[in-house]
Amino acid sequence: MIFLSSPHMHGGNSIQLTMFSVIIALLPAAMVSVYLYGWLAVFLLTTCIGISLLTEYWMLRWMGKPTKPVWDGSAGLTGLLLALILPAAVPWWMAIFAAVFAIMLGKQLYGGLGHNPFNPALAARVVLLISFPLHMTSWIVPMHMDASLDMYGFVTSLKFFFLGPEAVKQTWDAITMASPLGYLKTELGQGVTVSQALVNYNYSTLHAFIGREAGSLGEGSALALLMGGIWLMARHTISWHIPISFIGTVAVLAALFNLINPDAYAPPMFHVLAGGLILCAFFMATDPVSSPSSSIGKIVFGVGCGVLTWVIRTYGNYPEGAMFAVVLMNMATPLIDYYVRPRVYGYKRGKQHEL
Amino acid sequence: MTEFGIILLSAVLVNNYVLTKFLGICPFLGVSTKLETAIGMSFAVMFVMTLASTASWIIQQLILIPFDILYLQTVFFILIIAALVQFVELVMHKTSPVLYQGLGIFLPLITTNCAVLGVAILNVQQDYSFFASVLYGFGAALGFGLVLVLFSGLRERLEAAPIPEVFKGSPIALITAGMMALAFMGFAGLVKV
Amino acid sequence: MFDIWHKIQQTLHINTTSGFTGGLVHNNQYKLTGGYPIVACPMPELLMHPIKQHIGDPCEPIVVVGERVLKGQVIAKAQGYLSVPIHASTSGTVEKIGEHAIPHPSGLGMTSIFIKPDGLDEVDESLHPLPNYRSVDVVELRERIRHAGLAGLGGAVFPTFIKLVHDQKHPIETVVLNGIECEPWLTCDHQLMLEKAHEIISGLDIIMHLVEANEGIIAIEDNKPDAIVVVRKTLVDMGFGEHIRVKVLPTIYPQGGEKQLIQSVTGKEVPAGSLPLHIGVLSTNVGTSKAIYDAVCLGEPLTERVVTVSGDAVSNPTNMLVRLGTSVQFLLKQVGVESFEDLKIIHGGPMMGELLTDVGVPVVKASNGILAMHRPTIMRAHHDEEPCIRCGDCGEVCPAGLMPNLLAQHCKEDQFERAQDYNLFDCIECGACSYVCPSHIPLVHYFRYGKGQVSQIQREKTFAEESRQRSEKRDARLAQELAEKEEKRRVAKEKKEARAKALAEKEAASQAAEVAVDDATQDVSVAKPSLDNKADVNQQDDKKAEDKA
Amino acid sequence: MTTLDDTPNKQEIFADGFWHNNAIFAQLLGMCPLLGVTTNAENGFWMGLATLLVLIGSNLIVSLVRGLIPDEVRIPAYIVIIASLVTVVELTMNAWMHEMYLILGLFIPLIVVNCAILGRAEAFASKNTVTNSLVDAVAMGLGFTFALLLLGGVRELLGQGELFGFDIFGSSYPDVLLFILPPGAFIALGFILAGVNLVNIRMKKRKEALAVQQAEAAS
Amino acid sequence: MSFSKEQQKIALTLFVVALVAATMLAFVDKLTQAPIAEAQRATLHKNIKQVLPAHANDPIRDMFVYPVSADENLQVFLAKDKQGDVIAYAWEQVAPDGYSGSIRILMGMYVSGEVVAIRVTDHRETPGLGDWITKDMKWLDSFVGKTLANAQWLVKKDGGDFDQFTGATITPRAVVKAVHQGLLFYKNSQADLLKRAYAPPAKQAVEGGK
Amino acid sequence: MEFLYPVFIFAALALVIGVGLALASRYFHVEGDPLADTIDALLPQTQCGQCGYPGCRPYANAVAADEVSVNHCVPGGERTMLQIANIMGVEPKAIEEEETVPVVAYIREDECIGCTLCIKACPVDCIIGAPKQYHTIVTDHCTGCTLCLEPCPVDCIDMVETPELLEHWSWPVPGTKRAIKAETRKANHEGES
Ligand SMILES: Cc1cc2nc3c(=O)[nH]c(=O)nc-3n(C[C@H](O)[C@H](O)[C@H](O)COP(=O)(O)O)c2cc1C
Ligand SMILES: Cc1cc2nc3c(=O)[nH]c(=O)nc-3n(C[C@H](O)[C@H](O)[C@H](O)COP(=O)(O)O)c2cc1C
Ligand SMILES: Cc1cc2nc3c(=O)[nH]c(=O)nc-3n(C[C@H](O)[C@H](O)[C@H](O)COP(=O)(O)O)c2cc1C
Ligand SMILES: Cc1cc2nc3c(=O)[nH]c(=O)nc-3n(C[C@H](O)[C@H](O)[C@H](O)CO)c2cc1C
Ligand code: SF4
Ligand code: SF4
Ligand code: SF4
Ligand code: SF4
Ligand code: FES
Repeated sequence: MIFLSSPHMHGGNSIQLTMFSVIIALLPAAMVSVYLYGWLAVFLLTTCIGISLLTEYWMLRWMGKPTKPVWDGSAGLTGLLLALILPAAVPWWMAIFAAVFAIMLGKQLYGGLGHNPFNPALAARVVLLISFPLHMTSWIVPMHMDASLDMYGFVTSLKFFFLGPEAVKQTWDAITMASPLGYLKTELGQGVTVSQALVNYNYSTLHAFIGREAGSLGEGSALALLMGGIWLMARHTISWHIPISFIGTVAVLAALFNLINPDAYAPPMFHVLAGGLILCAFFMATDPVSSPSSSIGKIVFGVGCGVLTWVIRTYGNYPEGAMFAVVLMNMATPLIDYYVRPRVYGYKRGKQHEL
Repeated sequence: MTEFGIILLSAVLVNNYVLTKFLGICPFLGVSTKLETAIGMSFAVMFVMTLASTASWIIQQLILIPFDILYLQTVFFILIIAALVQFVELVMHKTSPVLYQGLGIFLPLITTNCAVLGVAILNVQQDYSFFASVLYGFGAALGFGLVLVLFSGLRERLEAAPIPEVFKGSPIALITAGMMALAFMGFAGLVKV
Repeated sequence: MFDIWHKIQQTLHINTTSGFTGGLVHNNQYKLTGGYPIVACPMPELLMHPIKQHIGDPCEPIVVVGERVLKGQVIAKAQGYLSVPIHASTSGTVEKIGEHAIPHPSGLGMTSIFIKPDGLDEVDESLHPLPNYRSVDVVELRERIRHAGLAGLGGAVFPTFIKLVHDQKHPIETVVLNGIECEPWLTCDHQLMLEKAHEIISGLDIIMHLVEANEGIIAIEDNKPDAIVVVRKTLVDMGFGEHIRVKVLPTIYPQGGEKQLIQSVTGKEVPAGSLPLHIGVLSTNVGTSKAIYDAVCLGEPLTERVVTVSGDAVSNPTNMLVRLGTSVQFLLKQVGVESFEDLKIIHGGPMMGELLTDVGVPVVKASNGILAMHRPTIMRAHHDEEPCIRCGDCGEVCPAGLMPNLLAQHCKEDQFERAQDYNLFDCIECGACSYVCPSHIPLVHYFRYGKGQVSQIQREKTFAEESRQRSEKRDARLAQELAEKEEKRRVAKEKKEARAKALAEKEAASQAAEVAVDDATQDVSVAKPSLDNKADVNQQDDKKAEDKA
Repeated sequence: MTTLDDTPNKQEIFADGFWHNNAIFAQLLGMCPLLGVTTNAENGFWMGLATLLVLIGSNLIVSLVRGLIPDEVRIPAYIVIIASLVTVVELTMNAWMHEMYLILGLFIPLIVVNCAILGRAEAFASKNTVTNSLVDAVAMGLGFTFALLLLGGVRELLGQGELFGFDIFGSSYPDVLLFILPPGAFIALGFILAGVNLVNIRMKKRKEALAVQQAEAAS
Repeated sequence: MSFSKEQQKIALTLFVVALVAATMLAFVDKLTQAPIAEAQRATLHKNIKQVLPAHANDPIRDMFVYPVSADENLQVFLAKDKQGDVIAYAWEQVAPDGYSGSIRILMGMYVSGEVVAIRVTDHRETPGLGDWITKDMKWLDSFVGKTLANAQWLVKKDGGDFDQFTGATITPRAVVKAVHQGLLFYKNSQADLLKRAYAPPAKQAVEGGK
Repeated sequence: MEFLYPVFIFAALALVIGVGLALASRYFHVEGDPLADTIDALLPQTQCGQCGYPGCRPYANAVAADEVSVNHCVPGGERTMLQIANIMGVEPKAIEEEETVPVVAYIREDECIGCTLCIKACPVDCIIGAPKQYHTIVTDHCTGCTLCLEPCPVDCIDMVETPELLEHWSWPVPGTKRAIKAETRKANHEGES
């Protein structure tokens, strides 16, 4: 018999429950990705999830730990999220590389669930972006945009996934296109105004909202993501602090600068809907392990992510700033936890001074 | 004014000494196991690096160039830095024990720190004005301090993690530093040169 | 999501009158015994009275083995200020005074007084009823409450009389009666309010009279609508409509925590390091209030209390009026629990109570519930600890505004200074954090461990400091002794010489001269030792070192 | 670890400097050039060589003048000695190996502050005989060069599929830029250090096993 | 102020060490001055040779400085044949609008206004995307022999003659634009350049030294 | 030899620096070592001498002077060792001896002959008694140093485990087995009686 302290009741929440809720919340987005990229999306999703689980299993075996945590859902979730933030164009070996990197370096070498300082999926994506910039900055044309592109059937997709564009008699340039954010960045560099560039791109806010623009697998549909995200908030799996402060900060900054110079700074709606902001804000920045744990810390984290996202998108080399912003803020998480604490009952805000 | 802003931004984030220029890695790895020490070290480095870039500018402009003895650059700089550090340490020890407690113990470490000599050499290579070079030294040190403090926060967290035996200690610290460098690549392009 | 402003207030921990920050909502289905009348527990074979049943100093037994005692007779008298006496809960003979297990997590025993009831239940009449309490002196009233052995029945068992003082510096404006009973399963206060509303309110009036407060609030959670109705009605019946009222609070655990309750009721926080009385509030449990009434108006000291006997292993749970000292085993037998295999018994509520290791322990003043639970039910809560995923749920429910996950981590790593920096000692151990943790981390256990270690370290430090002083004093004393010895030898020698000299100076020398010489040498000796002392200490140290080497 | 009291034999000093006390693997010193120049094995080799030369020179001179230099100016004096040696190497490389000089760039003058060199001067040469110091310098320098070569080789191999400029993995190998860029340097070194840990743990285990065997045999 | 012997020793030690060290360096410096200068020249020559046709002179010695504007000078290197006639120029052209900053391009130009070759000397483009401009020889060779007239100076995407790279258009666009500008500059100052090229070397040397 | 002139500039600078440092080392010289005080404050003050020094203060002095490693105080245990290692900035080392359960001395009074030898031995003066009378130990003050055992001519002093007090009980770390504790306690009880 061991010493057992109160409480002797438990609310019933568990890691597994949490993880599987998030997976369920991501299903709409995954379905939209299949709608946009057909079998290609299916291959990518299965590869990432499968390899993640396998890597988790092997790492646990190698370290001589029990292998039960493979089924707690966190590795599967990492794989799923990883697939959702990759462009549909990545070949099989890159997907495997990313999944192995995410689970091995991103998670298990740090001691497994709960100890990784960086978001594993995002870390893997950043590595891919740095290592293979070509594949990671060009996006496959979604199914509905170009009916002439025969890319999404089972066989062609399989060939493309394993053998590359030559195998399906396509050139890279013909099947890929720029994402709205990338396009806007290029055009702004050419001296084109924001509104003109958006017209040239044929950008539509509605399409971005329901998910018909090119981009990473899962970031297409704001609608699907919001559905999942709001459900998670309602279930209390994630709290509102990070998503709201993150998206809010980006929107406010964008609105402010758009007001000052509408030709050079994109409007807030564009910033929010185009690209992976919503995915990042609801599902990646909220990764409990790599974000601060107090509510107020979460707000600081969200605001930091927002500012960095906007700055990198606007001034930096990477039109997809949200991802870097989250990884950068991951670094600051321990410090936020240390310096930004909730006010303790009976104390004045700030330090240990009594009320 | 924007010029100075750009110098600072570039030195702190975009061309961070530790993560992109590989300078000052030894103290970065050595003094980052505890947050408090890291903060102390950061301040000490800030102090010395600003001093070093100031001194190197003066020597370069007043001695090395007029006498055309650029081949003595390294010896000149390092001697001045070593002497300055030691002098500061002595004075601090005597006059302000509190400050010495905080910063003094790091000072000898700093003499043999690439970042300090690096800032002196890179600084004069860039042909900055006096004020800009002081700012550059300060910015580089600020960048060093920033990543050092962030890194120590992360390492404190790693302390408690069940990391596999062979990766415990420096291997995982280096991998973490690699991840930080990855993240810092996100700042690329903020300052166009 | 929808009440954003409220959520923001909660996040930023802004003071609000609409309640305390954090907290969680329990499933109400556990309140099984609400509405069943209180039944009296029969007389057991043996009653055991541990000599300390309150916060503070233990009592001293004043009876001897074999002595006959009456119900309500003091059997152990208070020692020191922070202490209240203990009374026999029935008449009988003292059988034994010795160690016995008590409801305490350590499983350690305590000196207890065993009384064998004689079945007569003869009452000690020394404390006569005093229905007209306004007529007596306040000081006497307080002394009476102390004498009746009253300690808070809400769980903390703090000697009640200490709270009931009118302090000029901190006048009490509001007296809050704690009828929250936020623990699941427990309903003793609930039932008490239904049945003894009149006594409770009278007790409140006594308290208000004692501390000269003019506002009384009875706080009840909205999951006890019947109690709210009854108490309101009784208030009207008794004509207390003006300055005593019922305040209905939302059902959030731990609404019943003193500080949380005060914040919910008054909107004020008790500053860290202060007591409620510093902000002019006094709070006490409804049971305590009833006991005050009993002690003052009926002249009955605290010998019995209402205990919820329940749990999922109990087929017919009830609230029982139990004599203090009755064993838990006996109590559970009354509700049909005979075998304790595969059962776990909780003393108190499931959120803050303790698991018992021994069912022989007696019911004490602090026992508000005895829960017999199936083993699996309990062990589900004590699921294997998984790694913290830092979800922050624990911090969100913490009523004290702490960051339990980091706190526990630091305690786990024995970094107690860090833990204190994260306000370890502001944790009220309510258990809300452990309750919600998806990783089943025994957070409260870590805090208790941390707190224990900190006080142990503190104790060791004090002890070390004392030891050092003692050791230094000893060294000084030895040095002094050595010096004195030396001095004495020298003086003796000088004396001898002087004497010899004096002898040589013919016998004509008078005695007075000798005395003068003596005086002079003594003067010298006063000035010298300090120097010698030092040298001696050094020498001694050196010698010690050599010895060691 | 070698200490002052027991006169260490040359072999021990060498093993110590090359492996047990290796500047990179054990002391984590001299990291900047290690990470900065090792985009391929060749750069690593030359950098290592330059460091080796300076190390030999500084250990030699410092052990020669040991005892002559008062404590207060010990560090400035050593540093001046090291710095002038470095400048000699720098000027020489500039004159006769200009291309490598351009590639190694800033990191040549920074040899001065390579913590490993001053560290050796302080910790070893200033307390040991000339020959021992020389052995130590060679061992240390070789150990450092080895580390540079290793990291450079790993990065070149994984990054470009080449080694010393020769294609190893074939032309279909995609360049993994990660390993050529700064982050990869850290990560690759992390893995190398993990490997070193592994080797050390194995070695220790073997030694223990041996000791147990011997003990058993003896009994 | 009096010094104890100890302190005299402190100061003197440092003095002696510095004196010896600096003297040694002075000698080494003297020894290496000439080889270093030669090595630097050789390196520069190697670069320039890549963008110049076969020549009989030393393009670096024959370099002259051409003022483009009030505060901007251009170093122009010359290639001459055996007769001493100028056959080509080389200078550095800067493309300010690369993806992450300026790109420096060394371009060689026949007297006729035809590109000899171009090389990228410095850039900050993304590795793996924009940095093909240093590695893709086929692409670099596509500039050889181009004149203002015989090519459309745009990337193919914009309707011109030059390839872009997959996934990277901005970088080649910037390079093409810069080379085009170089050609335009040459067209405008052709005569001037020629005049300077044939000016007496003594005078140029003075100018070049500045 | 003209090229040697700049050499003198450098040497002159070195001389100036040398003089400066020499002066500084004289004027900013500091005495004393607050380190020993800090360490002393951490030691348990048992004065048992197990560290090989005559008491805690001498050990603190020795540690502060780097003469002895940090792991010799057995009563202080691991916690003290870690704290000292932290202050000294050295790697923690394992305590050489097993940590023992806390004990106090106990005199079997009927056997005590009242020789007062133990009184002289006790470093904290916690034994009371007059010559030729029973001596008693003030348990609350006994540090358990065992120094009184040896001088006793009739071996009437025992070391007994400090009794576990309810007031001093504290929660063990989660996962601690209860049964074992109860058993040992029982065993102790039996040993005592
Ligand atoms: C050492 C101590 C001294 C106290 N002194 C007073 C007091 O003077 N007046 C008072 O009203 N309450 C006093 N209290 C009582 C507390 O405010 C509180 O009512 C009691 O600890 C029970 O509350 P709880 O069960 O929420 O812990 C004291 C408590 C402690 C522990
Ligand atoms: C988390 C927590 C929950 C509590 N819940 C209750 C409760 O529901 N009812 C109650 O009377 N006391 C409760 N208490 C005890 C009160 O804090 C406080 O001790 C009591 O109201 C003081 O009254 P008393 O001195 O009459 O016991 C709780 C304490 C804590 C720490
Ligand atoms: C991280 C990143 C780095 C890039 N680097 C370059 C670059 O160095 N050169 C370049 O021309 N385009 C670069 N681009 C691509 C441009 O953003 C733009 O998409 C591209 O030039 C358009 O070319 P396309 O029409 O061939 O796709 C980069 C994009 C990203 C996201
Ligand atoms: C709300 C939520 C969000 C998550 N987001 C991520 C994520 O962005 N990337 C990831 O690798 N894992 C994510 N996870 C899974 C899990 O936290 C992750 O595997 C741990 O970081 C591994 O230690 C998430 C889990 C939850 C509950
Ligand atoms: S609730 Fe549990 S898992 Fe979540 S942060 Fe708190 S301790 Fe960690
Ligand atoms: S037990 Fe302590 S830390 Fe946990 S919720 Fe309650 S007050 Fe907060
Ligand atoms: S071993 Fe520890 S307790 Fe004993 S004398 Fe030495 S320092 Fe003091
Ligand atoms: S009584 Fe004995 S064991 Fe206790 S402190 Fe004194 S000498 Fe030490
Ligand atoms: S080599 Fe040590 S800091 Fe650079």
